[in-house]
Amino acid sequence: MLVERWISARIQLRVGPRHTGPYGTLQTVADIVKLLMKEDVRPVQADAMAFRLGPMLTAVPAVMSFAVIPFGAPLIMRDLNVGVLYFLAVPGVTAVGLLLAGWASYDNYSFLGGLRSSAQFISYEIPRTLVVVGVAMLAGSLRMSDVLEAQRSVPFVLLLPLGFVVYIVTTLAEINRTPFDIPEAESELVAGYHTEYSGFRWALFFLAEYGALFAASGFAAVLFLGGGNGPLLPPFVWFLIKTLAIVFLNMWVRWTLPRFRSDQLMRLAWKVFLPLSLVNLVLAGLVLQAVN
Amino acid sequence: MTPVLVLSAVLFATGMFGVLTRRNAITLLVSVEIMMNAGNLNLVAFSRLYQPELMTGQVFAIMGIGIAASEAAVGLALILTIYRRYGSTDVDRVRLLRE
Amino acid sequence: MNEPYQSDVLFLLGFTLAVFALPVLTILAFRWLRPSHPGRLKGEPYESGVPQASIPRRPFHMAYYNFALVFIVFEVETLLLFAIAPVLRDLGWVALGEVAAFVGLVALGLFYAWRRGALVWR
Amino acid sequence: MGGGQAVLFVVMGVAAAVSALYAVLTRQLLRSIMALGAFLTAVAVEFYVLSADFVSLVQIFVYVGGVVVLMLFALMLSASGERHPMAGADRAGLGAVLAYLVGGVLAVTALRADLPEPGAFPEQTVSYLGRALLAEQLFAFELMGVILLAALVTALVVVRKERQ
Repeated sequence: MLVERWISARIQLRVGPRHTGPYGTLQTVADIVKLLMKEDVRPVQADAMAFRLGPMLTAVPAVMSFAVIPFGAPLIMRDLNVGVLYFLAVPGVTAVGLLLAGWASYDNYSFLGGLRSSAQFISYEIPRTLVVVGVAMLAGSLRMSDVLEAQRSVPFVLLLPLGFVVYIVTTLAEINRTPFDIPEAESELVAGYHTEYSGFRWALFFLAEYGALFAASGFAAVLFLGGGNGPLLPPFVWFLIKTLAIVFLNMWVRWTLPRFRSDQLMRLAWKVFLPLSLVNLVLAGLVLQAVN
Repeated sequence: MTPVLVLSAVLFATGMFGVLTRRNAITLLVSVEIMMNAGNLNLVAFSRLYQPELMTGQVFAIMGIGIAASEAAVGLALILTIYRRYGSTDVDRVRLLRE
Repeated sequence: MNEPYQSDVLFLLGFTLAVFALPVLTILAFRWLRPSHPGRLKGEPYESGVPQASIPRRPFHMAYYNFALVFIVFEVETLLLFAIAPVLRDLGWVALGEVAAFVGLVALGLFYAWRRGALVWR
Repeated sequence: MGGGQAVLFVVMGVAAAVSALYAVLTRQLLRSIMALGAFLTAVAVEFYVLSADFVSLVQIFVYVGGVVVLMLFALMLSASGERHPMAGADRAGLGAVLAYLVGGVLAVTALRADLPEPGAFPEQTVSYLGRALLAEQLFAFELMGVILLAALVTALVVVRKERQ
């Protein structure tokens, strides 16, 4: 998070955080302590259960998706037979959390923000999932270690460049980052679904966003860039380099591009990315036959 | 496998209870989904018993899930349309309004 | 019974519980440390300082439902493709043709929704 | 079933039964849908215990991430959660007797049935599933495509009609 603030400052020609600790390295710690100590405000008319459950259901799936990511050859929490599908299925629950949070707050902005976020989330989920089907076709398995094994000689990004691009862009959109952060467009909707949240509960949304960003980048590194495969350096280092490269790409895009309008955004999902991902599927089929 | 079948019977009964007694259309749909899940549980259990390598039961469970999803899509579309016209998702109230 | 499934599901359950417990415990632990001064004004929804204009419990655009509708249909189709994707490598052109027929159906659905104007945000 | 697995199965079974009952009994629509979500998750775990890992994740993906979201959308768009406080269970006694009578008959049948012992199960469900879908179950697979297409068309027609 600190790094993101540095990068954003550099790109926008500002001075980043630099007062807390050497070069501002303790800024994040200070932020966390502050958030924990803040008052937990809940609107009187809010639905208490949904209000509490909302942030949990956005943050927990994001953290849970780390369970199947191979951080290096042996460093994987659980190498499920259906690991790839697990990674896609579990974060899908986030949409429920977004809707609940927006609805529970009893606030027009939150309500609209929650609806928009989840509509956007589910729209981009389809092309993203379809692209991964192409990868599963080439790998011949849904197990993460098999996907890595299949890329020992050629990473899939060379076979499915279109898929890689679609995956990266739809991921950006799914975790609500600029240029796709309509749901929390400050200028129109205050802060979207988390307007009414403060303190630690707000931090959970924040954590969800960053958790999802890192998980999705790591997943992309495994699916398309061959994860821990690489010469000389140990697998973990290769995995880290590839993941951070994708994370950096994300941040760069975030702080450079302006925001889309919501109608443009939905059109983009269904009329550009969904057809593109179908094309990617056909390409994957052709590549498969060519390889055989 | 008997415990699975008993559990499935209990869940099916609960869903049926909901269908028989609730009047809100969305809750009716919730109850129907519970019944369908009870059925899927049976399918998966039988998949383990008979010809496990053919996966017939699991294939049918996946089909069941897919059909339940499309049923929910169409059902909720109907419910929303009815709500737009009659201002209620209460089945009895809607029936009264139509007469 | 099969060991791998059992250990997988136990791990996943434990992990889920741990991930759920962590934020709950943190919130509870800091309950005594953070201030709590509920007030009438603080309990009001925040709408940029303007008093709430309308109750946020009202019917909204059908457009949102349209997207959810198209979403769920395509999701099931994608998952069926996931089931057959891993074995496609070992099967020949015939299997590919069968899958192509299915993908054609998916594309047809997309085309219909497109023509119908269901994909337009209004 | 083995010891640990049996315990897990019973715990999740109780969770499923309790959340199903709550979903059916509660007066608040939002609570009912949330209980349905919990119920579906518990059933997904049961699928995994019964060594149907793919089905389990399909359940999470389609039901929890799909149908529940769809229902929440419908709830929010009709907003009947508050404007019309929902009636509780109607004719509850009669309904309960009838429903659980049927359930009891089913359970007794299950208890008296002469079932074979479960044998070994493949370690990898996915490859078998895929093969089955492209060979023995090909008809079901393509039929599913047609059904989904039909559902999409129907639902869009229904929703569209209202707008004109």
